[in-house]
Parts: sequence; C-alpha cells; structure tokens
Amino acid sequence: MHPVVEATARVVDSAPVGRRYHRLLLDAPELSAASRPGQFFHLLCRDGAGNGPYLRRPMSIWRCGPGRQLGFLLHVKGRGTAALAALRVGERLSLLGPLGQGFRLEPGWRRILIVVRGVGLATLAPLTEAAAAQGIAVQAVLSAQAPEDLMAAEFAGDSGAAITSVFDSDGSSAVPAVEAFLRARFEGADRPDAVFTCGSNRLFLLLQRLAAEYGIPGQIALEQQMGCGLGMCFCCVRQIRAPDGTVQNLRVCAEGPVFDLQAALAW
Amino acid sequence: MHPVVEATARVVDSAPVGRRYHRLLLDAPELSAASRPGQFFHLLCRDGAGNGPYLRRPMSIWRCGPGRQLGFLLHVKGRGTAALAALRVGERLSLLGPLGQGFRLEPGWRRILIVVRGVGLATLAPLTEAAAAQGIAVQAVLSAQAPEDLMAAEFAGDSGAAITSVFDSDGSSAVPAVEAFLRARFEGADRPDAVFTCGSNRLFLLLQRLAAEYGIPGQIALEQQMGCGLGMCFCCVRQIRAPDGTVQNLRVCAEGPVFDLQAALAW
Amino acid sequence: MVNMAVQIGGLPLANPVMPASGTFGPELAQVFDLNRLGALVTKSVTPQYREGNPLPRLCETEAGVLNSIGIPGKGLDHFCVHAMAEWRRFAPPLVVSLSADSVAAFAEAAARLAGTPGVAAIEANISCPNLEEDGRAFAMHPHSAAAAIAAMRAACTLPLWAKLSPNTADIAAVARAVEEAGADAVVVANTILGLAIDIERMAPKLGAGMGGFSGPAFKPIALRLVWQCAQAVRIPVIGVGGIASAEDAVEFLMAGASAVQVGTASFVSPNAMLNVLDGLQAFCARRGFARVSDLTGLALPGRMRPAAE
Amino acid sequence: MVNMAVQIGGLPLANPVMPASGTFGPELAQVFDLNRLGALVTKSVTPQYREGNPLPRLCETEAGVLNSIGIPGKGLDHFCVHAMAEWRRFAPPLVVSLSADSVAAFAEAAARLAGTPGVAAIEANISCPNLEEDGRAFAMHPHSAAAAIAAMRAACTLPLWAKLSPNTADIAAVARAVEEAGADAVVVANTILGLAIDIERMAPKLGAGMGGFSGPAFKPIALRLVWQCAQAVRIPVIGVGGIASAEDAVEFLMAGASAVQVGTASFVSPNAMLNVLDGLQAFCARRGFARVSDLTGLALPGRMRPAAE
Ligand SMILES: Cc1cc2nc3c(=O)[nH]c(=O)nc-3n(C[C@H](O)[C@H](O)[C@H](O)COP(=O)(O)OP(=O)(O)OC[C@H]3O[C@@H](n4cnc5c(N)ncnc54)[C@H](O)[C@@H]3O)c2cc1C
Ligand SMILES: Cc1cc2nc3c(=O)[nH]c(=O)nc-3n(C[C@H](O)[C@H](O)[C@H](O)COP(=O)(O)OP(=O)(O)OC[C@H]3O[C@@H](n4cnc5c(N)ncnc54)[C@H](O)[C@@H]3O)c2cc1C
Ligand SMILES: Cc1cc2nc3c(=O)[nH]c(=O)nc-3n(C[C@H](O)[C@H](O)[C@H](O)COP(=O)(O)O)c2cc1C
Ligand SMILES: Cc1cc2nc3c(=O)[nH]c(=O)nc-3n(C[C@H](O)[C@H](O)[C@H](O)COP(=O)(O)O)c2cc1C
Ligand code: FES
Ligand code: FES
Repeated sequence: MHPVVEATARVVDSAPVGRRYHRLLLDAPELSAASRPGQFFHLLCRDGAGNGPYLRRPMSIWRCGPGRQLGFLLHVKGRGTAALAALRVGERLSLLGPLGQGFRLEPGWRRILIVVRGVGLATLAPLTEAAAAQGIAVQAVLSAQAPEDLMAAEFAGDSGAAITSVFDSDGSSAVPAVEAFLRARFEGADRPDAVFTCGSNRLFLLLQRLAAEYGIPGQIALEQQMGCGLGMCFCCVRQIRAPDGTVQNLRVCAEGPVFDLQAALAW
Repeated sequence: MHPVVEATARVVDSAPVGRRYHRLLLDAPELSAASRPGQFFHLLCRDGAGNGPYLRRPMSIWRCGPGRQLGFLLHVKGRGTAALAALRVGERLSLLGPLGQGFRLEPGWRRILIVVRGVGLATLAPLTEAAAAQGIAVQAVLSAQAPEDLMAAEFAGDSGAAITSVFDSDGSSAVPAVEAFLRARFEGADRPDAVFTCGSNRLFLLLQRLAAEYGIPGQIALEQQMGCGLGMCFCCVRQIRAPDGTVQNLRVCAEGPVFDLQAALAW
Repeated sequence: MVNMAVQIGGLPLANPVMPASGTFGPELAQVFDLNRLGALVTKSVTPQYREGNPLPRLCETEAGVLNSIGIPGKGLDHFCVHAMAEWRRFAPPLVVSLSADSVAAFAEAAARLAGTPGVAAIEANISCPNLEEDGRAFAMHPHSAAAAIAAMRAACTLPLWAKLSPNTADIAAVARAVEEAGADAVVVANTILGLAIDIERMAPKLGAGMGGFSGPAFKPIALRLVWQCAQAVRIPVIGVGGIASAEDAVEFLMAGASAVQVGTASFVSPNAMLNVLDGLQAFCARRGFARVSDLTGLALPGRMRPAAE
Repeated sequence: MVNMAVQIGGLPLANPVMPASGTFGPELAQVFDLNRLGALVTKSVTPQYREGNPLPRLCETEAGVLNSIGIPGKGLDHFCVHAMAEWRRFAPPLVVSLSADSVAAFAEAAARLAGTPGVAAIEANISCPNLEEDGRAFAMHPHSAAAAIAAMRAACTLPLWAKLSPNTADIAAVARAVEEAGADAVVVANTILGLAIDIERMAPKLGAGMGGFSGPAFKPIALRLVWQCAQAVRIPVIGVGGIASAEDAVEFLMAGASAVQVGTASFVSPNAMLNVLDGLQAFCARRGFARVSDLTGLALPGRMRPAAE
C-alpha cells in the first residue's frame, strides 16, 4: 500500500567481485518487483557482530525485477560498506526503499548509449536490461583502470549490450580518445536517442558537452551523502540548473538521484 | 606480571543449567590458574550480534584452577546477562580479572559449613573444592524453591561436600527449620570451624546471629552494582561495620566481595 | 483500552506522539499513514528565502548525528501558499515551526500564520541566532526568549509553543520567562552544540564547523532538561531529544512531558514514531494506566506534576 | 621517532595522555605500568571528610554513563599524609584535583597542597557547588570561576589548572575569566548534567536524581567545548570527554587541546589510556608529524593555534 517500505531481508549471496567490489543478493521478492533502474535503497549497515555506523547508506539497485533477487554491487569505502561486505548468507539486512526517481526510457527510442566508470556501473546495469526488454539497443563505454577491473558481465547481465572497454593502463580511457569514439557514434548511423552516465566527473563533463553539441538528451545519476533518504532532512542537495538558467539546490534522494544531463553541474 | 589482566577468551561451553541458569566455560588457562575462590571477573557483555550494555558486569568465578577451564554460572537477569547467555561456543568474550578479595581458609580448620541460596552457589562452589584440596570437610545447606532448582552437582563438583537440601516447596527452607538444623550442627561433634554464605539476605541474617551466638567465625560474599571493578569509581560501596563499631563504606570490588560475616549489614 | 489523548495548552491531540521539526516532511507519507500521528510539525519556516549551509550538512557520531542544515527554504509566502496546500491533506493538527532573526520578524510572521487556514499552532524555534543580540540565540537568555514570545503572543491568538535550547546555563529560567511571556507550551529541547573532526582532512566534518547534536546519545541531557522545565513551569512540556523507542518516550513522560517528538530516530527507522506510539499504548495497558496522560511527571520529586490539564 | 613530550603551563609531561579525575586510582597499577602515563590525576580531594551520595551512584546510557558519586573521601589531612605516600611511588607528575565549597576553602587547601612534597600541579574542580552562591557551580559563571582561581593563585605558586563545566551558556567567557585570574591551563570539560529514569520503578535511576553524563556519547559536546576554549584563551587546553581511542584523542588535539584525559573509557577497557598513547604515536608516525604537539589546533579556523608553547 505504501510505496516505500522499511523491511528486513535475508542475504542469499554475499561475495567479492573483482579486485574491489562486493555483491549482495537479497531475498525480497516484493521490493525487487517494485524497483526501477536508477532507484536506490537505504541500507542499515550492521555486520554479523552488530557493528556499524549509526546512519543508513544509500546503494543503487543493481539487480531487480519480478521473480529476481534484489541485488547491490558495492565498493568498500568506509565503515558502512565494510559492514555490508561482512554480511554472510543467511544473515538479515534492514533496507528502506525503493527510493528516488529512476531513469526514464521514452517510447520510440531505439538506441541508447551509456558511459560509466567505477561503481557507477552498478547504477546503470539494470537500465541495460530494462532497455533490452523494451527493444531498445544498448551501446556502452565501460571505463576502468585495467582489464582486471572491468566487470562487463556484472554490467550487462543478459541484456546483450554492445560494450566498448577503455582502460587507463593502455591510454584508451583518456578523454580525447573517448571523445573521438563518441563523436563517431553521434555522427554515424547508430546515433543514440539518449545518453546516460554515472560515476566519473571527467566523463560526465565530456558527455554533457558532446550531447549538447549534438542535441542528444541525456540523464545522469548523482551521488550525495544522505541522512533520511526520503527528502526530509535536506542534507543531500546538489546544485541543479533550472530551465530558466538559475541554479537551485535539489535533493538527490527525492528529486534525484537521476537528473537531466544538461541540468547537472560538475562536482 | 600484572595481577589483573584485560583479555579475550574463547567460549568452549555455553549451555543452560536447570530452569534459570546458564553455564559459560572459557579457554583461559593462565587466568584460571591465577583465580581464587570468591574472586570475580568483570565481563564485557556483547552477544554474537555485538549487542549489549556499555558497562561490564561482575561475575563470580564458578570454576577455576590450574589446567581447568574458567567457568561462570549465571542467572539471566537483564541486558548484560542475556547477552552473555547468548554467546555460542567459539565466540570470544572480553574479561578483566581476577578481581577482589577471595575467601580465606585458615590452616588448622578441619570443617566448614556453607549456607547458600540461588546463584550464590556459583560464588561458593569453588570453595568446596579448595577446602577439599586442603583436607577440610565441607557441609552445605542448599536452599532452593523446589528440587528442580537445586543444582547440587553444579555446587559441589568433585569436592565430596555433604549436602543438605531445603526447599520452599515443602517448607524445609523456612528460617525456623534451617535454624534448628544449624543449631544442631553448631552444638554437635561436627561443629564447623567457620561458616560461609552468599545469596540470601534472610539466610545471612540467620547465620550471622547464630555464628555470633556460638562464636564461630564467618565470611560472606556481597554483591553491588559496579562501574570499574577495580576500586577507582566508588560506586560499589556497602556499609561495613569496623572493629570499633563505626560503620564505613567499603568497595565491594576492592575490599570485597568477601567480608567478615559479623561486619556485614543486611541489605 | 488506553485513552491516548492529550491536551497541549488547549490544543487537543489524539495521541502524544509527533515528529520533531526539521526531521519530517509530507514525504514520510510514502512509508506510513501520517494521520496516525498526534500532530504534524513542519521544518522551520523563515520569513525570507534561505539557501542553507555549505555541505556536508550532517555527520554521524556514536549513537547520534550532528547537523548544520541552515534552515534552507523558500520563505513564508511560498509556505503559506504552496506548502500549506500539501499539509492540508492530512488530518492531525499542523504545528508550524517558525524561525526569524528579530523580534519584529517573529511577530510579523506569527500574524501571517494566524491568518492562514489550517495552522493549528506555532512552534517558535527561538534557538536560532538573534541578529539584534550579536547572533546569540534568543533561547540562550530569558530576556531575549521572552521578548520573542511576547511579541508573537501580541500578534496572534494561535497556540504558541516555545522551543528551548540546551545551550544555556539555566533552562528553567528560560522556561519561566517564556511562560510569563504567554507561551502555551515549551518544547524541550533543540539540539545541543557539538563538533566532529575528520582527522585525515584535519578539518571539521560539517561544512559549517560546529553543528547541532541529536539522537540517542543526546537523550540523557534532553531528559534532564525536560525534568528541570517540568518543575519550573505549569504549562505543558513537550519532550524531544534522542527518543527512539516507546521506553524512551515513557521516560520523557515520567520526567514531566505531556507529549513527545521523535527526530533523528526517523532517519534510521522511518517507522520509529509508529513504534513509539504502539509501544506507549502497550506499556500503559501492561501497567494498568487508563490514560497515557497519567504517566506525566510520575518520576518527578514528590510526583509534583499533575497530569497535563 | 615521534617526540611525545608536551608542556602544560610550564609543567613538562613525557606524553599528553593522562587519566580524568574520579575515574582513576593507584589500583590501576594492577593492570599496567602507570609510569607510562604523561601525568597522574587524583580523584577530587575535599577539605573535609565526605560520605558521598546515595546509591545507585552510576548508571549506564547509550554509549555512556551517568554518575553521581558525590566525591566521597577522607579529607585533605588524610590525603596529604596517607594517600600521598602511595602516590609518591609513581614517576609521572601528580596532579591533585581539588574541590571545595567556598573561595576561602579553595585557597586554604591550595596552600596546604603547595606545602606537600610530590604535588606537581593542582586541578581545580570548580564544577562543584558554591555554597556562597546558592549552590550554583563556580564554573557556571565567569565571575565565580575567576574568584576561586584568583584566590588559589594568590595562595600558591603550583601550576594551576581550572577544570571547566559544560553546564554554562558561554564556556569561552569562563575560560577567559580563569585565564585572567591566573590559571595555567584549562581542563575541558567536566560531565554535563543528565538524567535517566527507571520506568518500572518510576524514579530516577541514580539515587541522587540527576547526574553527570560522560563517555563516548558525550564526545561531540566536549570536543566543541575544547574548540571554543582553544579559540578564546592562550593558555593550554586539556581535552576530556568521551575519549576512548587514539582517533578520538587526535580529534581533541586538532580541536586545540595540548593534552588529553581519559575517563569513563577506562571502566570498559582499563588499558584504554595505553591504547590511546600507542595509537597517537602511530598516527603521528604514519602522517609524518615529528612531534605530537604539532597536532594541536590543526583543525581550528585558520589554524590559529600555535603548538602548545
Ligand atoms: C543514490 C546513491 C547510490 C549509490 N550507489 C552505490 C552503489 O551502487 N555502489 C556503491 O559502491 N556505492 C554507491 N553509492 C555510494 C555509497 O553510498 C557510499 O560509498 C557509502 O555511503 C560509503 O559509506 P561508508 O560508510 O563505507 O564510507 P564513509 O566514507 O565512511 O562514509 C562517511 C559518510 O559519507 C557518506 N558517503 C561517502 N561516500 C559517499 C558517496 N559516494 N555517496 C554518498 N554518500 C557518501 C556516507 O554515506 C557516510 O554518511 C551510492 C550513493 C548514492 C547517493
Ligand atoms: C562480585 C559479584 C559477583 C557476582 N556473581 C554472580 C554470579 O556468579 N552469577 C550471577 O548470575 N550473578 C552474579 N552477580 C550478579 C550479576 O553481576 C548481576 O546479575 C548482573 O550484573 C546483572 O546484569 P544485567 O545487565 O543482566 O541486569 P540489569 O538488572 O539490567 O543490570 C542493571 C545494572 O545493575 C547491575 N546489577 C543488577 N543486579 C546486580 C547484582 N545482583 N549485583 C551487582 N550488580 C547488579 C548491573 O551490573 C547493571 O549495572 C555477581 C555480582 C557481583 C557484584
Ligand atoms: C537534520 C536536522 C534538522 C533539524 N532542523 C530543525 C529545525 O528546522 N527547527 C527546529 O526547531 N529543530 C530542528 N532540529 C532539531 C530537532 O527538531 C530536535 O529538536 C533535535 O534533533 C532533538 O531530537 P532528536 O534527538 O529526536 O533528533 C533538527 C534536527 C536535525 C537532526
Ligand atoms: C564516576 C566518575 C567520577 C568522576 N569524578 C570526578 C571528580 O571527582 N572530579 C572531577 O573533576 N571530575 C570527575 N569526573 C569527571 C571526569 O573527570 C571527566 O571530566 C568526565 O567523565 C568526562 O570524561 P570521560 O567521558 O572520558 O569520562 C568523574 C567522572 C566519572 C564518570
Ligand atoms: S537524505 Fe534527507 S533529504 Fe535527502
Ligand atoms: S566498581 Fe568502581 S570502585 Fe568498585
């Protein structure tokens, strides 16, 4: 009845992924079915020993959908994420959600392009599957330090997205190289109907500039430290450009985390 | 080198005993060897989920000695003891001790008499074995609500103590009945050289009165809420009669928990 | 059945549980039915638009948080027109928290709120800086607190609650001063000033430096402030500070509060207020109290405080 | 190697870690070698015998405790003769905490301590009630705090530390007043007044009613008080309140403290002071600070505070 639920769920999978990430899958069928790509949950971070910080932590939905386990992919950064990564199968986790405004896929789009780096791929992963389900082709640029960090499978799942990988280790992730790649796409026959990004300030600025130049609509998922996660405390604001050009503080948890690509400001 | 140690120890046994008690055995060979009957440890009460109160809880040594596991027998009363009882084998417990002044057994004694009720038996249990080891015969009156609550084995261990059980359920634990029994002992050939008690205000007052009348020395173990357990905070005081008749506040953790039977005041 | 109703200075509430200002919004209706609450309390409204403070605006501590949000908002005009339209969808009495930086501004805004349909009471957040006294909070001293309340009292007839600050030497004196100035209730207490430092960045964790400390860690202090105020005044005391469970709420009622507010706990558990409400009722039932208002003041010296009205 | 030495108002300490008054005694030598500490601080000594408060004297809260011990003790005569004999066994400078209920009694006791060999400094616990001001604590107001310190200053030449109270509206003003009155350092802070209620017994958990709140939950407040005092005075600030780890101690140093005291944490972990000391040294080594005193004030606005002396 209420769209946002405070619940506890059983951990059914908890395992490291690659060199830096950790996967958590939960048995929460109703929440999973109600979740949309781009939304997030606010997780209470207590490890099996009950230790963890006082506040919840926001985490993008990485896997969701009717009949699917609810999944998160996290980078261990501090106390909260460390407690989450220490959860074992069978332990319970308190979660609040689904929260926030997800990505919008417009009817009639035939092709989208996604540019991600780092844990931003968790946020955009479910969009690849949602697009595939609507018959929208997905092309993605995955940027990573080195091939070992790529996690293409974690990103694309069964969506059949066409992935181009770029790396710091061989220079292919440098802005000019990515710019050349994107221009070729935007000018070619496979010009996307919309672009999406998350996770890198540098790539965001590049995509914002090129999308404006080519007149392609875009969306970005932003992060900000959160208190309530529900829109009540105003600690998670970011400056967002209004249509009239003025800049206003919007709440990442309520008006976001997904914003118009051109409205977002660099951070 | 330092007589009191802050350490963590592995739980090797954790199980309910009778209807109301719980047994904890720890692998802590050095602490166990250093412990004396009547002393206590100050336990950090965190269950396996890390939940528990801020302060430590004092707990009498129930089993100790070279080559033996260190044991506690506890009554679940509130948050702290509930957390202790929730510990599982293999989990670790932080303990501080051994603390306080234990019971004194004088050379030349041949026979002692112990009167206990409730969890007081945990405190006096190791005295039965220490006495046996010095060739002192132990006679004990165990008072309980009903036969199911008795725990004679938990009390006497291998000490061979001669036990008389009295119960509320059949009226045998009533003060006049116990008084008659004690008078018979104090007047008989098996008159004890000293008496000991713990756990019941009613039995303490009876024993104090009779021991004074018959001129038998005695000792009592007292309880009081504790902060530091080391003698620094003065929150654990009890009124104790000095030899000159004046009453002074002594620290149960430092000057006690064992006090002269005649010096203690009812509570 | 336990009677959960309470009266706060003439304002009847269906039950004594309500949110704390600044930790609540209509957004919480996404989680539960807000009509179950005894009252609704808005985040503080200021006469003019305010940007708010630099980020980070919130950081966590041992069992609590520090905040320095800076009361961002679109100002009173916008509130009376747009926000009120949303608030009127809910049934419980609406308490509008009001903040201003001068006595005159407080009075003017109170008059405006009194003319706005749907406002049931004003909670005067006098813990904010007073520009006429060098930025010291109104609630820091009895005279400035009383001046603000007296001016609002003269400007409107709405029930007027004064929200007091812990950052004062003698909160009982402040409570007495606002009672005399015409407050119908005191809300005790706002956050206490605190600080946290990021030792790697070697700077305060909050963008603004110091912040207001709240949450369970703050509870023993807030409870003491309620206890002191309840012995100082005859108007009802509304207790707030660290309440996260029904047991916490019972402590506040027994210390002399007639109602309670839940703030920070809602960030950790958005259902906290419901749990407090259900638990309060269960406590009364178990201990045989027919009315929740019978709990008020039970632990005061000599049980001096009668049940609220 | 990190240089751990600090100077507190002319008194050199081998390191900045010491116990907080009332939470420490020679009994702790059963657990570790007290000669590793920067200083030893006695529980408060009073001129006359004191019985102490009714029980319970201590209760726990979320991440902290409330205490109302009542400074039991045998009085100054007994202290100077018997207790001093025991304290002289230890090498670190001995700081004697002194409490009294009038300005004259403070001065007289200070003179007596100055004549007692082995006393390195006096910590004036001016958070206790002043009988000449209706029982209000000396440290509540600048004038009464200054009066006590000035009288002690006139009565002795020992280094004189003033221990301030959080129960005041403006601690910076109190700090400035005691600095002017001749204090060599301020110790910030004593416990803040709090309350806990036993809802089953419907009475305060402490026998005395209200009590002093301390421990990790109190830390953000104590840290803020240190930060405010460090910006108000030039004499060293000694930080105390909720310190349980080396990270906590670093926060206090960066907020402007020159040394730290550990209180309640020693009840939970008697080795807490050693852990703080070792961790401080490790932090300095990792971050490349040659002297622990270099940390003092690093997080203050404009890094205004020089390293202590
Ligand atoms: C909408 C949203 C979705 C996110 N999705 C993911 C995801 O799918 N996978 C993932 O690994 N991370 C994600 N993050 C970031 C994640 O929330 C932070 O890494 C996490 O909160 C860090 O907590 P910590 O205690 O481990 O770190 P600490 O650094 O100890 O945290 C200290 C404080 O800063 C906040 N904080 C630190 N970094 C961030 C950040 N990047 N964003 C927001 N708050 C932060 C914490 O919440 C906490 O309040 C997301 C953030 C947001 C806002
Ligand atoms: C020297 C000594 C030896 C003890 N030995 C044993 C033993 O062998 N087995 C056993 O079951 N119990 C023993 N106790 C009592 C035990 O310490 C308490 O039952 C326990 O502290 C209760 O904690 P709680 O959190 O479960 O209860 P709560 O009632 O929630 O505790 C609240 C507070 O009261 C204190 N408290 C409550 N009851 C007592 C008590 N009887 N004595 C001291 N403090 C108390 C707690 O420590 C805590 O500070 C002993 C007490 C002392 C002083
Ligand atoms: C993020 C945040 C914002 C707050 N904003 C306000 C406010 O606008 N006006 C106000 O009077 N109090 C405000 N407060 C204080 C709360 O209303 C409450 O008095 C305080 O937090 C103590 O209660 P708690 O411990 O239950 O949170 C705020 C508190 C927090 C944590
Ligand atoms: C049980 C107890 C007794 C105390 N006794 C005294 C005292 O006698 N004199 C004093 O100046 N402070 C006393 N204090 C206050 C401490 O010295 C310290 O200022 C306060 O507890 C904050 O530090 P903490 O959080 O590290 O404990 C006492 C504190 C506690 C907990
Ligand atoms: S996290 Fe509270 S408003 Fe966004
Ligand atoms: S418990 Fe601290 S003195 Fe006994």
